[in-house]
Order: sequence, then C-alpha cells, then structure tokens
Amino acid sequence: MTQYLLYPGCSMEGSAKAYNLSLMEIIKPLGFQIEEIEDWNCCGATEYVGISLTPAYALISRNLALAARQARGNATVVAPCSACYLNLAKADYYMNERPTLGTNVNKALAAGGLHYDPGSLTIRHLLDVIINDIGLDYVKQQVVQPLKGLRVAPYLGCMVPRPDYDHRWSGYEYPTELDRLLKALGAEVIDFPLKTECCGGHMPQISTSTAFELIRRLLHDAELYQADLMVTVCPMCQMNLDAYQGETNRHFKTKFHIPILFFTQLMGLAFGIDAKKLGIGLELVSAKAALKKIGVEVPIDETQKPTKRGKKEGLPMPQMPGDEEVG
Amino acid sequence: MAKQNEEIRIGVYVCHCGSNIAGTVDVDNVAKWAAENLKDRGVVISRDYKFMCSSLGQELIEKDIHDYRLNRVVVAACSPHLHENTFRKACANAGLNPYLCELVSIREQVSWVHTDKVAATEKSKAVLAGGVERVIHHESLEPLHVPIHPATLVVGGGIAGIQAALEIADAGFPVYMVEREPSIGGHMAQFDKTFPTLDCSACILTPRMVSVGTHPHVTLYTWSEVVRVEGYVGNFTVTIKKKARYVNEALCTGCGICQEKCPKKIIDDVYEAGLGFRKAVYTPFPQAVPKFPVIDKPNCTYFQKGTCRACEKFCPTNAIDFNQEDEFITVQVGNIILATGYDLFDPRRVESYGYGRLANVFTSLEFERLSNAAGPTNGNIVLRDGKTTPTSVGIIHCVGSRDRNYNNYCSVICCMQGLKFAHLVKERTGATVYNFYIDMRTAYKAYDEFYQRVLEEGTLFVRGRVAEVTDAGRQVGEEGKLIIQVEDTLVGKQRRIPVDMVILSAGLQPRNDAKEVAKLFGLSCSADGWFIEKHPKLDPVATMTEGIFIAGCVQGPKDIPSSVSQGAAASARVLGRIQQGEIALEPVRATIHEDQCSGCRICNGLCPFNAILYHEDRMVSEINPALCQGCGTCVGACPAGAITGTVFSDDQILGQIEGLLMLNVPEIATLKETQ
Amino acid sequence: MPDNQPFEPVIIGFTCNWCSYRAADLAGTARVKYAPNIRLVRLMCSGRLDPTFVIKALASGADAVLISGCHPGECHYIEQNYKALRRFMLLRRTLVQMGIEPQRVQLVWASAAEGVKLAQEINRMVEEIRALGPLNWGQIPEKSPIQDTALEVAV
Amino acid sequence: MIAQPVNPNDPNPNLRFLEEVSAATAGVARLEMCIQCGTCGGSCPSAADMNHTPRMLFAMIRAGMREDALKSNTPWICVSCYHCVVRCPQDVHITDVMYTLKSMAIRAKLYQDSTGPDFSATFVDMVENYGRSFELGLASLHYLKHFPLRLPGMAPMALGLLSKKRMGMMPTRIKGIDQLKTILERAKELEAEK
Amino acid sequence: MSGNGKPKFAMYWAASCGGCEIAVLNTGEKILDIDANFEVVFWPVAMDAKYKDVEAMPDGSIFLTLFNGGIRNSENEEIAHLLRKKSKILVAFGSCANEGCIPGLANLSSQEEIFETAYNTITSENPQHIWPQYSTRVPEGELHIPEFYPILKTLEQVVDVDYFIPGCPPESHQIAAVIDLVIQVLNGKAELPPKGTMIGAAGSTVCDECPRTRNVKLIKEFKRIQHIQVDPTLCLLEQGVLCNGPATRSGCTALCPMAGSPCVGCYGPAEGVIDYGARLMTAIASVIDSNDPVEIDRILDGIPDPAGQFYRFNLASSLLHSSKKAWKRNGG
Repeated sequence: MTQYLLYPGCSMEGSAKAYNLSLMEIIKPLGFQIEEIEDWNCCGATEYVGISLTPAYALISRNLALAARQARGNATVVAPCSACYLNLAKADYYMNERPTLGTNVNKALAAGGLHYDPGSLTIRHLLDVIINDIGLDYVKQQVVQPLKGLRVAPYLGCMVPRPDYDHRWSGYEYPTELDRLLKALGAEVIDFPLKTECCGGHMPQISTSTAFELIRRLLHDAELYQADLMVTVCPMCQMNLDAYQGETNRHFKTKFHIPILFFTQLMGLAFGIDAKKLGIGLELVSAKAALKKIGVEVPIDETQKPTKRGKKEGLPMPQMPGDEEVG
Repeated sequence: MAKQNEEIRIGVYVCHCGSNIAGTVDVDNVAKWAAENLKDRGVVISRDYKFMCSSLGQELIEKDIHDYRLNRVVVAACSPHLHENTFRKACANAGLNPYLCELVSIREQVSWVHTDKVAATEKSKAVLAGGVERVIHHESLEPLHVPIHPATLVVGGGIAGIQAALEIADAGFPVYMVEREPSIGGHMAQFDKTFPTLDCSACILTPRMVSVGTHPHVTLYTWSEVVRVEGYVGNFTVTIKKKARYVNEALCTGCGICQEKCPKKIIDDVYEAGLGFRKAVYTPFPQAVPKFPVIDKPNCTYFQKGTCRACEKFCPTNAIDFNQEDEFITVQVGNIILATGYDLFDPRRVESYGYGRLANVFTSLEFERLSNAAGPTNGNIVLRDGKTTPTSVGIIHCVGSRDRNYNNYCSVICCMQGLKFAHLVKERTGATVYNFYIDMRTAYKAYDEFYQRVLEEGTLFVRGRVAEVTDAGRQVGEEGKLIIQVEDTLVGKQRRIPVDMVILSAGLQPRNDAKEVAKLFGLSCSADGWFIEKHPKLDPVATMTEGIFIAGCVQGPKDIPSSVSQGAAASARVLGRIQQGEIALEPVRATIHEDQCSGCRICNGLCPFNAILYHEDRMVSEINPALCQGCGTCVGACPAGAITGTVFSDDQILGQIEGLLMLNVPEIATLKETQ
Repeated sequence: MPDNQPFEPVIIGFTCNWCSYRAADLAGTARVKYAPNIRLVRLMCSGRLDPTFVIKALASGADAVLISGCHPGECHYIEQNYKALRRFMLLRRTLVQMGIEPQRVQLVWASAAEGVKLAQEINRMVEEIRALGPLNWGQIPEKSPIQDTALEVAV
Repeated sequence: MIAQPVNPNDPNPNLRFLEEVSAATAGVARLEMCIQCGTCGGSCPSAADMNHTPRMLFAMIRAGMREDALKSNTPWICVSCYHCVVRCPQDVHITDVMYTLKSMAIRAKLYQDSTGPDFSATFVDMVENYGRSFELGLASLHYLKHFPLRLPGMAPMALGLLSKKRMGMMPTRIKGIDQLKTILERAKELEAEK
Repeated sequence: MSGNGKPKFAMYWAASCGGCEIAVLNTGEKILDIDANFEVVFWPVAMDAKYKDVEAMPDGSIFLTLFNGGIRNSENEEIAHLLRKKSKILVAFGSCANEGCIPGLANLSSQEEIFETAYNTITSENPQHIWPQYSTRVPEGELHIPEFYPILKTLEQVVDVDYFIPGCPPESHQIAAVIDLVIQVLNGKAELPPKGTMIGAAGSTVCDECPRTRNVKLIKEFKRIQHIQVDPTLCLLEQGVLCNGPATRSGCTALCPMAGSPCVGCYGPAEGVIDYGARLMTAIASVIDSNDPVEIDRILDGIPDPAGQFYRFNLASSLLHSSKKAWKRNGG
C-alpha cells in the first residue's frame, strides 16, 4: 500500500484554485488517501535553474527531503502541476545521473538539517496516479452524469509527457491517457493534434508575441475541431490559455472563446458534484454555454472535421495500437 | 604436454623486423639473455635476425632444427595473427611438427606501444621467457580432416540467396533452398525500379527466380522453415518444416481460379506492405515461384467456420487438399548459407512523423507498391483515398536510422532510395518533391551521378532532419495539408512546408527473430542484431561457425548490388570447400578423459555448439571433436580437471605465466610516455 | 627492488584471441602508447579463463591481473564471455576475503576495434595498482636446511 | 560531463568553452555528440523568435564563440517544452544546456534584453523571501518594470483573477523559511566553489 | 610389545583434532595386523614414549610413519624433521598433514586475531590480554614453549613426504587397504607405488561414487541445506545446495551426499588439480544461470563465505596458502 504525498505547488493556492477545489472534491468519491507535504516550498518553476544550478536543485530537493521524512515506507509524491512534477522528477533523476550534483545538493540540505537519497521516492503526476493506480474502471463506476455530447479537446502540455524520465506515459508526442480518462467520463473527445504542444510557459512575462502565438495555435486548432472546451492538467497551461485568451484575441483580432477547465473539474461534474464546489465559474473565459450542453445531444457535422485516418474506401490504413478504442 | 624423458631442445629466434622492433628493443641483448638464462629450460640456441619471416630467416630455423636437433621453436617477432603459419610451415619443412612452434609478439605488444628502450627490452625478455616456458608443454598435433558433403542449404529466397543458390547449382552441386513465404523473391520482388539504373526490378529478378524454380540441382522448399540443425561443417543434418499448403503441388497447375473464386479478402501485410489485398488462398504475386498457391488457414472461412470450400469446388484439377499436414523433411548438407534478409523499421515508433495517424504518410515499402505497375494502384501514385494525385511530396531520410532512440546505425540504402522515389514521383506526377536529409550518402558506382540527375530534375533538397509532420495548420495555405516542420540547417531557420504526401525512407533492421535464428544455427549477433561475420574486412561472408556463411542484409544493411556480391562470394567459398572434398580444422580442441570424468555434468550446459554429449550408461561426458570450436570454456570449468585442451592446455598457460613473471625486477621506467 | 626505484607494478593480462588480443594488435599497428607494465597471455576465449590462472599469477609475483573479453552479446563463441563474467565475480569475492584489493583483478570488455580503449584501460589500471603498492604475495619459506631425504626402502 | 575531453595540451582557449558548458549543466549534457541535424531547431515552437536555432548555438559553442553564444536570445526564448530533447537523435540534453547558457549569460552580464533575467530574478527573490511564489506581487512588479503599457490591457484580466480570488492579495510565507534560506546560502557557496 | 626384529611403526599427531587416530582404531581387527606385523615404537596417543627415545633411534630405522596433523608451531616442525630422518616411509596421513584441513583455515586470520579468539573471548576471561610467551624467566632458569608460526603449513611444505593418504579422517576401509598393501610389500607380495602417490583413495571425484541422478546444471539460487526439503534422489548441487563433490577426490564412497548432506571436500583435489578452490569456484560459477551482473551478484550473495566454502580443507596447500594479513606479519 503506497502512501501518497501531495505537493500542491504555489498556483494551487492562487490562479489554479479551481484545480485545488475540484481535486479536494473528487478524492472522496475516488476513495483516494493523500496527505500534503508539510511546509513544502516553491519548486522554482523554470526560473531558478536559469540563474544558478545548485541552489535551484537544493530548492527543489528540500521538498523531496521533507517528503522522504514524512514518508512511511515506499511513498509516492503526487504533483498536480506539470512544472512542479517535472522539477521534482528531474531533481530526483539528475542527483543520480550527476553524483557531484547529488553530493552538493545534499551538502546544502545538510545545512538545513535535511537529506535526500535520490530514488527513495516515486514522483508522479496526478493524472498518472488516477489512470494507473485508481484505474479507469473504478472511475467509470463513479460516473453518475456522463458528459454526453460535450466535445472536449484533451490538452496535456509539454512537461507531463516529456522528458518522462521513467517512461510512465504512452508517448512523448501523442499520449492517450487524458483522452481515455475523458472518454471514461462520457465526453466526446476530439483527436487534438496539439495535445502536447506548448502553452507558452513563462513567455507572457518575457516575450508576449511569442506567448500569444503559442496560445493562438492551440485555440485555433481547438476551434477548428469545434471543441466546446479544452481540458488541462496543469495550472500554467490553464492560466496562459484562460487568462491571456482575451489579450491574444486582441493581439490577433480573433474571437476565440474556448473555456479552459481542469480535468478534475470535469471528473467532479461527471461524479455529480455541484459545479460551484468544483470552482467552475472561476475561469475567465466562461464555460457556462459549453456546460449547458451536457446531457443534450448536439450532432457535429462530421465533414467539417479535417480528414484524419482515411475513410473505409480507398487504400487501407496500417493498424495502430489501440485502434479499437480511438476514433 | 611434453612426453616424459623427452629432452627438450628449444631454438629461440628474436626478430629485428628491420627497425620496427630493433628500434625500441635491444634484440641482441634479448637473444643473449635467453641463451644464458634459459639454458636450463632447454634453450640450446638463441639468435637474433633482421627479418625472421624472410625466406632466409625461415631457412635459418630449418637449418638449426637439423643441426641442433631442435624439437621446439620460439620466435619473438610480430603478432601470431600475422606470421604464426609462416613459422609453423618453416618447422614443418624441417620435419618438425608445426605445433611445436610458438610465436610471441614483441612488435605489436612491445616495440610499437612502448618508447622506453630499457622497459621494452625487459618486457621482451619476459614475453620470450613466457613463450619458452609455454613451448615446453607443446605437443605434436595433426589438423582434423573433415569430409565435405557436396550439398548446400540456402536459407532465404531473396536476391542474395537466389544468387548464391544459382552459382552453386550451376557448378553442378545440389542446393536446398528454404523460403518462409509462399514464393521466393524477397523484398526485391516488391520493388518497382532499382537505383541507380532504374531498371525494372521484376524484369531482372523474375528470370533468376524462374531458373531457381526450374534448376535440376535446386530443391525448393517455400512456405517452409528450418527447425533443427545438427552436425558440423561438412556434415550438417537439417530438419525443414514444410508447412501445409492445402494445395497438392502435384496436381496444381497454378491457373489461379481458386484465387478468383475465394470470397475472403485480406489485407496483405507482407507482399503488398499492408497497402493491398489478397485472398485467403493466394500466391503473393503473379510471377510467384513456385506457382502453387497456399491457403492461409487462420483467414480461411472453411477452416474457421467449416463452410465455403469455394476453391475446392472450382479447382479444375482437384488440387485443393484441406487434410494436408505439416511435413518434416531432413536433408544432409556440407555447408549452409544464411540469407534471411531484413525487416523494415516500423515508423509508427516515430510518433512525430504521424505514420498510422496521418493518412497520407507512407513507408518506403508502401510507396514501392504504390509506384509498382503490378501494385494495388497499377503504379498510379495517389493519396490514401485511392484517387487524388499529390501535387507536392516530401521524402524524409534516416527514419529510425542514425538515431539513439531507435537504430543507431546508418541503413545505407535510404539516401539512394529517397532519390529514386523523388525521381519516380517527379516522372509520374510532376509534383514538387522535397528530400529532407542529414547527410547525403551516395558512395558507390554511379550513385552520385544519380544524385546529380535528380538535382537536375528539380527535386528540392533541404538539409535538416525533419522534426515533425502534422496536420495542424497554423497559417493560411496549411489547411488540409501535411505540414513538414524542419530546420533548414543551411539557412538556419525553421521551415514549415505543406505537402500532400509524405514518404518515410524507413531504415532496415534485423529480422525480429534474428536472435532465435542465430541460436538455431549457432551464430552470434551484434548488439544491433545483425549476424557477425568472421572478419569485418577480410572474411565478410564466413562466420565463426565453420561451414556456415552469411550473405545479404542478414549481415548488415545493404543494397542489391552488395547483396548479390555477397551471395556470389558466399557460394564461391562453399564451392571451394566442396571441390577440396574435405577441410582441415585447427586442432584446437577439448578432450574429456573418461577415467577422470565423474559425470557431474557441470560442463554439459556450457557448450554453445552442443559438442558435449553425456553417456547415461557409462555416466561420463564426451566431446565431439568436429563440433568443438576450441573455445576452452569447458576446460576452464571442469572441477575434476578431466578436460584438457590442445594448444591452450593448463600446462602451457601456467608455464607461460611463470615465464612472464620469471624476471620480476624489471627496471621499467616511469610512464612519462603515456602522460 | 631497490628503494630509489619508483614501484612499477607487473600486471598479467588474459586476453581473448578474437577481441582483446586483436585490440592489443591494433593498438600496436596504430602505435598507441601505453604502460609497459602489462604482459599478455592469449586465450582462445575469455571463457577459457580458469581462476587457477589468476591465482597462479598473483601467487607468482604479479601485482594485478587484467581479464579481457568480447563485449556482452558479441562473444565469438556466442556467450562464453558470460561464463568469464560469472567466474570473475565469484573469484573476486573470494580474493577480497583473502585480503586482495578488488582493483587487483579487473574485467574489461574490449572489441577488436578498441585498441585505444584497451590502452587507456591498461594505463588506468597501472595507475591504480601503482597507488595500491606492490602485492608480492608471501611465499612459503623454503624447506628447512636440515637435510632429510628419504632412504631407499630395502626389505 | 564530456565523454572525451579535447586535447588538454591544446593552448586554444576556445576549445574549453564546450567543456565548460557541459560541466555546468545538470545531468550529462552530451553536447559534444551533436551532429547538426537540426531536429531541435525544427522542433522548437518558438524558433521563429530566436536569434539562432539551438543547433546553430551548439555550433557556436563548439567554435568557442563564447560572447556571441551568451549574447544570443535563444536560451531566453526557450519555453522548456522538451520537444527537442525527446527527438534529438543524439540524446543531447538541450533544455538543460539552455538553462546553463542563461546562468552563464547572467554571470557574464552578456544578455541583451533584461526582461527574462529580471523576471527570473524577481521570481527568485520572492521565493527566497517567502518560500512560495506569489503571482500578484510577481506580476505587478514585473509588469511595472517591463510592460507598463500592457498594464491597462492587463487590467481586466488582473481584476478578473482578483475578483475570482485567483490571485492572493497577501503572500504566504512558509514556516521553515529560515531553514530554506540557510540551505540556499550553502548552495550558493558550493556553486561559487565550482 | 616386544622387539623380535619386526619392522618398526610410528604414528604422530601434530596440529590436528585426533580424528585420524580414531579412524585408525576404527579399522577394527586390522589394528591387530599392525601389531602382528610391526613393532610400534612411537605412537603418543596409544603408548608412552619420549622424543629422546626417537632421537636415539638410528636414522631410517622406522619402516613406516603415519604423520597426521599440520605444522602449526616449532614443535610440530621439529618432530616432522625428526621423524623424516628416522623413517624409511613417511606418510602424510589425513587432511591436516596433506592440505592443512580445518586448522589451516586459521590461515585466513592473523596471529593476533587467533590469539585474541583463543585467549580473550567469552570462553576465556583474560582482561589483561595475557598471551603465551615463548620464553619465560623463572628462578630455575629459562622456560621455553614451542613457537607459534604465523601460518599453518602442510607436512610436505616442511619435509619430504613419500605418500599421501587424504581424508578428514581417512575412511577406515581405505586405511585397512593401505595396511594390507604395506604388509603385502613386506612379504614381497607387492610393489610399493611410485613415491608421491596419493594412496587410500580413488582417481576420480565424489560424483563418480554418488548415486544421485544428475542433469545439465543451471543454478538460479544457492540454498542452505537447512532451508529446503532435499530431494533424496536428485543431485544436491542441482537443488541449489553447494556440494563440493564435483571437485573432490573420490574414495570416501560419497558418504555425505548419500546421507543427504553436501560434500565438504575433505578428500581434497582430484588428480592433477593444482588449486582445489579455484577449480571448484570455476565449476560453480560456470553453471550460474544468469548473464546479468546485478543478478549474478544477487545469486552469489547465497555464498556467504566463499573462501571457507571453497578452501575449507586445503587453504594451507592452495596456491595462495593464506590470507594477506596472516603472512604479512613477518613479511611472508
């Protein structure tokens, strides 16, 4: 019986409040035991490493050290935020691959009376735990209000499937975990080509033009595929796509209206939990209209969809793993 | 080991090798030292000479053998891999058993790798002493003579195998060819044109296939696999599993009615590379050799549902036989040629290229079928919808090759293949064609000329490994297209190039069952899975297992010309053997002494060549000398010391160790040279 | 040896005829320089290695032993180098118990193409052993001077 | 970390730059393995805004063009999406090399546009003082300095976030802030020693 | 026992447990043959005799001496030389004299460690660490006790030996056979084997006499006999139990394996084997069923004491003869 330690990450208290609320709501129906790492600190995002190596890794590793101290037996650290997940996983990985880094980090930790042996904790993203530990079958059982007719774009972002040090995901480019989960919730999942493209990361703070272009691409494709809303697994993605959607529209003179929700929020809805409790309404691009559809059939004009895998006539397509479930 | 009461009389010869050795080693000093200090070890004469390998040097040895009644010879010169045989011959000429000679290396292992004269000279003495202590325990040996059975087994009916089979059969010797598929022809039969000359693959291949099929000296087993290999060079016993065809070859005329009438249509993953269909009873292609179809049991309605029998009903000669069963045939052969070819790298693994996800991304083999007049589209190059002709096509090189995430090696053929595709697309569709490459490799006769030609034809070349192929349009002009995103490294900018069709020049990789096949034939595979040749340069078609040869892509990625050359080369080696009638094997062998063997069976599992057999009755193990390859693993493992190995016996090696450590106060200088 | 001399270890190297011995040849033809402290014994395969050889070398004055064979999966006799690996791992455990530092017996994979690698490994090992100091294993003192040969048995 | 250091006796200082970068990078950089295929530049979602594609940057590092390399905006435009890393046929740790170049540029004061460095600096200050990042403070500080003109445009969003309580007005400070500070101090010393 | 010109017989007990003596008595009536055919002149365990009596004997006057025990101290060595001088035929009798046997395992430890164990463990209260002094001054003069050597040596390592009888102890039927042989020789009915022969043993290894069925061997895990239910008919080694049988000289009729307990190797190496332990190691290692270093390591963890396992009886006669710290004390 592994013990799950939650590393919420800073945004869960701020911009990603909805993520936090919905997570706290769904762990009950999921029968999921998880305790927060006491007095955790910021992981440094993508900023600290850009300034100084050892301090950056010391900052991350303090959390690992705390978690290890809090752990009883083999513990798994669960991070809902992709950037946090990657930072923690990376520190754990590199402290091994580069022993000098490992020793230096531990020297630093020692100054604070802490120590961490790389490899002693398992670091995983929330989605991974829900899919692989709790399991889709169990999730299905909890669904009381299938998200029928809701067309969702599954958006994973970069830092969950890449670089994926211990190969937990079904692919670097086109992982299907999120698709499978949303299908299990009864939603209509579009085969979103940009599911692992970048949301712009910290670019809004550094080069707006760069950021807006990245955001535009995602919204553009989501619209093209007539998605009612986009589902994210990461506060930063949600923040960029939601909070900067307006600015992006202004920038490109576009009229995108793509609500961005966290997968935990949709799980909550499917589990029949009151929308308000799930922090729905906290998004800046309102999801009201989209959510109205739930339970109502809205036929989608298939011909509008860009052709992907060929139709029945013509030359046969190569078989793909999981063909039966996809499409 | 040395016979008791035999007086050991050793001659020692230290070679100058011009200045190669003498330049660093005080050879005269070494020779004198040996004469004085190794006298009591049986050294009766010790000389140094300018070039021991010269005829004069050899005569010197021969003369001494007579004059001094030498019964052992130690030469300190170059590596045994270079001149061991030279000096063995010299001894033989003087009537001394060649195996009573020992060559120790003071060139490759001393003069060429050390600079300090004192150190080098001291080490030479040690090495020489080692040789002397070793040679004392040498014994007279005779090479093993093994008769060669004139028949040959060729595994794999691709172009390499076909070439090999025909060469041998034309020389008048029997050949058994085993092919897994219903027809021979291999990958080449799937191609449309062949680079760089663009002659039609079928046109040059089919005649060869026919002559194999009709050759009086070739026995052809298609739809068959080798399941067992016993014996050794000159005398292999091979068991072939002839899978049930459910078609009586004696009655079948190959008229093809059964194929017309069969109601079951299946995607043909092998010959049509998944791009076309075949029936449940089929010959892969019209020119198939042999012409007899096979019934694909798992897909046959009758076998699955018990009804149908359409083929049986319509067969004019009642050749359909649903009761046929797998046959097991045993053949005797003297040599084996493996030409089992390659598998195409599966581009599904490169997610970012979208193969399998994006309809209009094709593999090289798919394109070969697409452009093949006999293919599913009769040679029309069209998109997956079966009708639209592409207006722009991107050809991506190095797919799955030169990539640590997949195969680390270069697949050799992809560049030329990409150029060929470019030409064909241009010729047939007039579409704009892009080639995306890391390095353009056209190193072979008339290959670069072909590159020039394709350049002239206006194919656009982009130096850069394609990052991704996507259908996610970003800007105008990209909708409904496949966008190839790449850094044009010569411009230093990222480009997004919209095309209608993408062709992946996928790499070659070892057959997925290469490792099992290797085990079956007692060969070894490289880490990549290609079969290892005896010598990468000087013996590319032989293997470490005597009597088994390799040809074509089984040894590594190759194009048709190289495969054919190897097929011919392998057959030449085999013919040489057959002509000799017998071969002499190095007497490096292990022997079990029955009286000491307690039958503990420790050694039984250690021999990869299955040379050790255990006699239940006498409770002792025995080694088949012809199967034994002389690795000595069992010798080194026997707890009772009941196994001895010739040429590398315990006494010889322990003696050498003592010799090497004899003078153990070497004034070896400090190692400045290495800093 | 005289004290003014720096300690120069003597290392016996057991090499495989098909890979490491050829690698040594290659180092030669390529004129790659390395420490002269190593003396090679050629075996047909690292699988021929009998721990007796290693112990014999150490007991007869060698300061260390280098065992070298084909890379895993590339043995010319298919898989015999794995037997060498197994023996090496067990032998080393025993020798450590006898007080012989593990660095004194090392296993190095080297293909026929790795002349440079072999040279580097040899140099590295020589340095390691020089740092360790001489082994000169204790010999059983000669039988005592008291002359006592058996008398003829006359009955 | 570098497989085979270039000839240490070669006086040409340019040869050292590659080793320096590799050594300063977390994990094993494998920079020396680059075959200039351009997979990174092709994969990069923000390549359009870079002075040099990553590939060019690596060529420059090899050429010992220290100043040009550290002046390049490329590392600052990198969005850490790791596309290049997982696709690189030579398994070069590209993203981490970018971080290294940033920190080197900061140390050498060679960066051209201070937006990136400042943002990181502001962020890091905040983290070092509170142990947590604090979006409102971060954003306002940063925007005042760099995009004063964007502020009005940002207003609705900021207000939105505020009104929806998605931005705390007050930062939270962790209990063990002093412990964290000592750890980071020690870490900085160690970094300096390198 | 009276003189009357019978050939003289001696048996001595150096560093050993005394089991060899028991083994001789175990021969039953054969003992009487000895008495019938020999005059026993020196046999401390059986009759009173003084070293000076032996010294008084003319050189070579003892026809047969069975010497058991290793050479652990100066007394052992002195008597070894003495008996060599006085005997026509000197036989290294039993594992200790042959190869050091269990006392030889002390060669893994330094003299200090041995004394520490012997004189200062729970078994012996000795707070002042008082260790034996080789010479002590007393009013009457100086007292001497034999000097304890840094390592135990085998008989052959100190004197010239004519024949060897292996075993811990030698099997009684083998002893009997040897006695018969010697008597035959005395009566001119047989020839003595060439000097240096191993007598009272067979030429192969224990497996040769072991009735258990054996197959191709592959070992995935080493098990301690007490932890498993042993198959009564199958080769022990194949069951993962470390059995020294394959490398151990036959002649004991495989008593231990037959009794379901692995061979410990007391009969020493097979003919022509230079280093018993090395041979056994190579055999055992070769049949480990793994090519993965990590897994091999895990499997080898099943052999907690390799040196003790592979050199239990013959450390002193092995090529390395002792651990470094044992001989280092006086420079080897």
